[in-house]
Amino acid sequence: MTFFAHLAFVHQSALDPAGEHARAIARLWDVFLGITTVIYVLVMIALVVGLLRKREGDASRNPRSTYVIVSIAGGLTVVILFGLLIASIFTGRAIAERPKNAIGITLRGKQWWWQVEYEAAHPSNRILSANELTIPVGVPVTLHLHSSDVIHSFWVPGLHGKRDLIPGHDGSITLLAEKPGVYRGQCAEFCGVQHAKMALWVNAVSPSDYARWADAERTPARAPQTEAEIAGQQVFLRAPCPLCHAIRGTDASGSTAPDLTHLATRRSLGAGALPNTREALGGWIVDAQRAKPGCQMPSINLRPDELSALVDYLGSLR
Amino acid sequence: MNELEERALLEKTWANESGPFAWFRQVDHRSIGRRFLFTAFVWFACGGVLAALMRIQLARPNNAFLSADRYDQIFTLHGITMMFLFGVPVMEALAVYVLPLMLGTRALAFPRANAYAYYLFLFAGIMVYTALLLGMAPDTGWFSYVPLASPMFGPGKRVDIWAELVNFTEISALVVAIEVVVTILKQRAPGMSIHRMPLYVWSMLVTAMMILFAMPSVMVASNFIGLDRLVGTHLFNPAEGGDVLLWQHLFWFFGHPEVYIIFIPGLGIVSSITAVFCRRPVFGYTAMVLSLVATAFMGFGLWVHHMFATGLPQSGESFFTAASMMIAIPSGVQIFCWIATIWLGRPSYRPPFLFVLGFLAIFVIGGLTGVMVASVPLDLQLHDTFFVVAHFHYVLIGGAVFPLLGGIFYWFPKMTGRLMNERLGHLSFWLTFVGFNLTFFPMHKLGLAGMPRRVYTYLPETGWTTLNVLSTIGAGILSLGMLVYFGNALWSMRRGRAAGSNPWDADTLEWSTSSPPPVYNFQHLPVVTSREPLWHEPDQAPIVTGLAPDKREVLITRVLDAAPDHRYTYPHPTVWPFASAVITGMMLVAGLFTPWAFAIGMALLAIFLTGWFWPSNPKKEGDA
Amino acid sequence: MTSSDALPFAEADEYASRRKGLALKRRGPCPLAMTSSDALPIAEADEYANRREGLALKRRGPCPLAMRRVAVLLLVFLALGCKREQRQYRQPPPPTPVKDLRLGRLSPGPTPKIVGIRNPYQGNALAISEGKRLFGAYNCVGCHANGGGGMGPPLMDEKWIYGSEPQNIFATIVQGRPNGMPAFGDKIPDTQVWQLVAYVQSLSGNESALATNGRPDQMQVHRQDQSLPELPPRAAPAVHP
Amino acid sequence: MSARATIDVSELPAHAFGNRSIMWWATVGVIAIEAAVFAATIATYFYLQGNEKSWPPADTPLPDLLWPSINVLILLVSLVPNQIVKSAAEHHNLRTIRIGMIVADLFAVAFVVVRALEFRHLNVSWDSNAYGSITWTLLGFHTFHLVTDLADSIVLTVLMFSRHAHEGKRFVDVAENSFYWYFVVISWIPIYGVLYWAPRLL
Repeated sequence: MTFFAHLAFVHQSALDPAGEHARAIARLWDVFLGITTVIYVLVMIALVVGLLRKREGDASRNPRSTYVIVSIAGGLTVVILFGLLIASIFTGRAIAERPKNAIGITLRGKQWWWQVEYEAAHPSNRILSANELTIPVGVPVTLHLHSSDVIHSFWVPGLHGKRDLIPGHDGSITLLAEKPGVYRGQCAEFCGVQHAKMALWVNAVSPSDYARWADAERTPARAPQTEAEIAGQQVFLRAPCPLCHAIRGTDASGSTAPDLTHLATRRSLGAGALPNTREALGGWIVDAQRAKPGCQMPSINLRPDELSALVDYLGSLR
Repeated sequence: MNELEERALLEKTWANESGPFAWFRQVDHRSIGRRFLFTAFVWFACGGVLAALMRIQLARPNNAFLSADRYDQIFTLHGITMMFLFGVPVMEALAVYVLPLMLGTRALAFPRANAYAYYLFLFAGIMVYTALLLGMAPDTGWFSYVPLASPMFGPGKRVDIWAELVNFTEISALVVAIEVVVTILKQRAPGMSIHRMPLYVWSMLVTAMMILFAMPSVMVASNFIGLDRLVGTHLFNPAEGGDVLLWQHLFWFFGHPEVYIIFIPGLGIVSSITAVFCRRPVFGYTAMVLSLVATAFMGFGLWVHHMFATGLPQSGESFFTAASMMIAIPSGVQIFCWIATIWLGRPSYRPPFLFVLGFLAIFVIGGLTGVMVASVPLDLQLHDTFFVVAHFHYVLIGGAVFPLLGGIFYWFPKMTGRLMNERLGHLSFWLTFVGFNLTFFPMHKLGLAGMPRRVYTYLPETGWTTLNVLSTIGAGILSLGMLVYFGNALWSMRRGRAAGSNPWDADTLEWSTSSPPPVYNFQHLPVVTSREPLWHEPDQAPIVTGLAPDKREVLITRVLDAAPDHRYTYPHPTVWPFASAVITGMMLVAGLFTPWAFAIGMALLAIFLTGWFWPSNPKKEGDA
Repeated sequence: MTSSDALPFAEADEYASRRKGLALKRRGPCPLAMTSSDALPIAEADEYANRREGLALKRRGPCPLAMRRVAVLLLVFLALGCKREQRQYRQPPPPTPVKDLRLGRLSPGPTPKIVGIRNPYQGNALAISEGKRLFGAYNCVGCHANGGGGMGPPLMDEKWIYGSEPQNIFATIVQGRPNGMPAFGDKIPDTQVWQLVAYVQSLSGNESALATNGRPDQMQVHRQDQSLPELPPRAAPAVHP
Repeated sequence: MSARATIDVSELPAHAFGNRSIMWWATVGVIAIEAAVFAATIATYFYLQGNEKSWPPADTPLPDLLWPSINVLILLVSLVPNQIVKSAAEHHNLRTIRIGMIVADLFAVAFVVVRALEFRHLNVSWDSNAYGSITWTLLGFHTFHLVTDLADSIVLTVLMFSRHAHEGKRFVDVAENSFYWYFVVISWIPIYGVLYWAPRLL
């Protein structure tokens, strides 16, 4: 059984590009790798031959031919490096372009999770989520990157290179997914004790699916149905939860922790610390510090029946 | 006065006096140099153990061997150790021992300052490893980026310890750098004009110069962070006009030259060994020297390539890409020259030369991956991943540690009078070589597969497990190789085969005196008439007479042509350097807690330094 | 695999049994949870027990190791250092005073001192900075400003209506007080309340300045928030080489 | 052995001045380090200035010009006794050295006193904003290197009144000390410009 039952594998490789930018970089990589490999092989051959060749004459002489060869080698180095430089600069230009009609998403790095906010003219159309981005295939998406605590770095290798989220220096990065899929990324700048567990996912879906998803996300939370769920909602509102978490459609409106309105649709808890399963959720609530020591989710004291009701309720938030 | 009387008198003049506290009074470059080397290798071993712990932790996903907090302290301290407590100091330490012998002089310039530098370096390591044992070691990485290191996000004293450690080690490194520069420029044997200096000497000159200009930058940075944390300045507080990227500029303006500071001496060692074991001078002396100097200059022009992911203007990025790639040219030229030397020479496969061959095989890879990370687009993918970890270990272990191991093997007989065991030498070489590549080559792939640096654990689904296991196995082999090497050294110190004054039939002056050298290095300073003095009838070479044997007198020569200029008398052993170092250490440690420590500490230090510089008595006075 | 997969339920399960001895009734028990859980309870239990006795801070971490190694002088650092630098992320809720706590009169004046309970985070740097974060996150700032006071009383001075002892502050936060101080009893977990207590104490200088963090990465706040409250604004900063 | 050619150095002097002496080279090394420190700090100053719309930031008054300007004068004048001491040292003229050094030290003391007033008239605290921080830090660094040199000079002055004063290398020390003072002066001019004129002109 894999960590994410509904995920065949984790796609997090720079060598298997699924986005326009990542593809450009991968192409450049092939060029560099090819050329440098050839150079290395040649140098090593020269070295080995130099070691094994038959000797004749006085060891301390400096024949003209050697000067010529060494100078040629030096010259070639310059030429090759220049070629690589040009290739690099062109690729750099290509991946730096910023399209106008891009979908705008604000991504805030926090210790240690990602706050996602889809920009929209009308506030009610904003979508607030955490640790997961859903984007349409073939449409450029521009992420506006902010950090309010320490430096983080956004990196989804399958789609693009890194971009740091630096307090006081807002940046942005544009993604363009070329094929549908789920692309994992994680924070790439050391940001404290849980730097290792600060993952995020990009779901690239067809534009129609994207529209459907967006509509679903905009709706407030699904009202509790079964009495367990109703009880669970009571627990949620009575327990410490609302102080930090929000569930649209209820009184819970905390803003310092992930918005839980559609919690059940997400892949993971604690930015990749745990799978979003019933068991994990229970454990996460009562002892988050075990799965992610140092994270800002406290351990909540709940009676077992409370816990189970709460888990039922949260599990119903699709 | 005949030869024997003169020797006896010199013996008496330069001898380290005995007695309970004599150890703290010694100032001669051989004993300080040996301690320096030994201490540096002790910290190296500690750093190695930390590395092993990290490899164990990463050997399997979701491993609970180390807690996140502990892992952060360990990877931070591993970096700090290798950069501040081993990389730079060990190269300076070797120079402290070898340079005066290679230059044909009786002492290193400013011997007392040298002792002071050593004790500071010693205290630095003790402080930071004590902190680790107390569970309060720095945990923000050796680069200690703000705001993670700022007072708000770095509670406790951990980052302050980092800042003081930087002060300790950089003061020490700067002092030694000045001694090295002065010794090289003013104390060369008569006739060793600037174009006859051995390449190792050139590399140390270049290194010392780089230290003088690079290290102040990090000291400024560390004191800035100290002020922010201790007295509430806002230099790095974005909300009050401070700037967090400022830190990265200051740090990398030091941090990048630091890499060259660490491996340029290695290049010098490689040149020495290559020449001796290929039985011919290194091909293209002038090209080699110019490459070293060019590397030093370019080294200051590419710090920004550590910051590509922060998003800089296109033009700036292109410039720093170009600069970063161009620095591959001088390195390339040197590689070609060594290969040419091997090609033309008569290689003999003894352990020091094997380590040089290992250096060539590894360092070239490091250089080529360096060209990759110099490219902005590639760097956006590779930056802060295990690919970079692999890259700089290929550069630093390949470029500095392998030559160093070769160099220790090479100069060991000069230091101890005994040769290291060659069979064990071969064994240790193959173990370290195989172990190294098995440890670090997979990391290239790991980085491309998306594994970031500085993570204390990872998920099984990421598919990184196999490569990590390989790497951990490699680390085991590498450690084994190191054990064999240092075991060999310790064993040979007592039981090794006795070495004559010149066991390798080498060309430079240190091999013209006995092994180990007498306390006065040379009874008669040699006079140099060629680049390889010992390869051209050394017995006919003229010698220097007339240095007073009853004073610690050295010959000062002119900068360019090394013509004798005047005589200078160095001071006798004293405890002041040690005492001053203790005061400095107490000041810096107290400075963790209150800024006033520096006011009081400086006052105390002034008193001690006065005691240091005050001439002991008119007959044997002098200061350093 | 995976252990991480299994742990949570086991955790929840055994956590529950800890508190009430009740077992959380498990829907469709996942086998993996079973397998990996059996090892846990024992280890967990005695670790928990140790923590109960408040030994955790001393027992865990490298301190005993250090004791053996470092010289006498360093033992001083050890005492300070370890306490201050402890990063005990999985503190169980320490014994709560509230249950057995009754304040005589909720009016100004001397308050009965609650005995036998100490703040497990006294002098701990991480706890204080966490408390600082929570002070903002839970909007204590709203009424108390940054300790300067507003709607609510200032916290930086020495005047404490309901007692300045850590346990009194704890009680004040948990039970609430007349004229606006809400009861956060079941809103804020005890661990975090203690962290807030540690921070609030640091505001009035009742915490070691060495353990409190310096200026925040925010707009200037009052001086007391800095590590050197007594430093006169015009005195020269000690600058070292 | 006797067959070998020899170079007899017993006739060479036991000390030398200027770039012939190792003390001079060491001093140059120290100067290089401190120059690098000041360069990094000044670069920081302008980097931070680049982040602000106005410099000094809104409602932060400018630093007063009076005292620092006086200090510039003090330093420039102090070059006279300094140069006298230097040449006196090179001519082994002990009497002039002793008088000259006392005068030079007095100048340095005056400078430090005025420096205290300077700090009082920066009109900003180091912890009020980044501008205040970097201003205090830059001035602090310069004060530090000034005070250390002052202490050094005083010790040397006392030494020149002791029985050790007559040894040749003492004169070299004096000469190098004066040489270093030139750097103290030269480094102050740009820092003065940065701290007091950059906020006004730039």
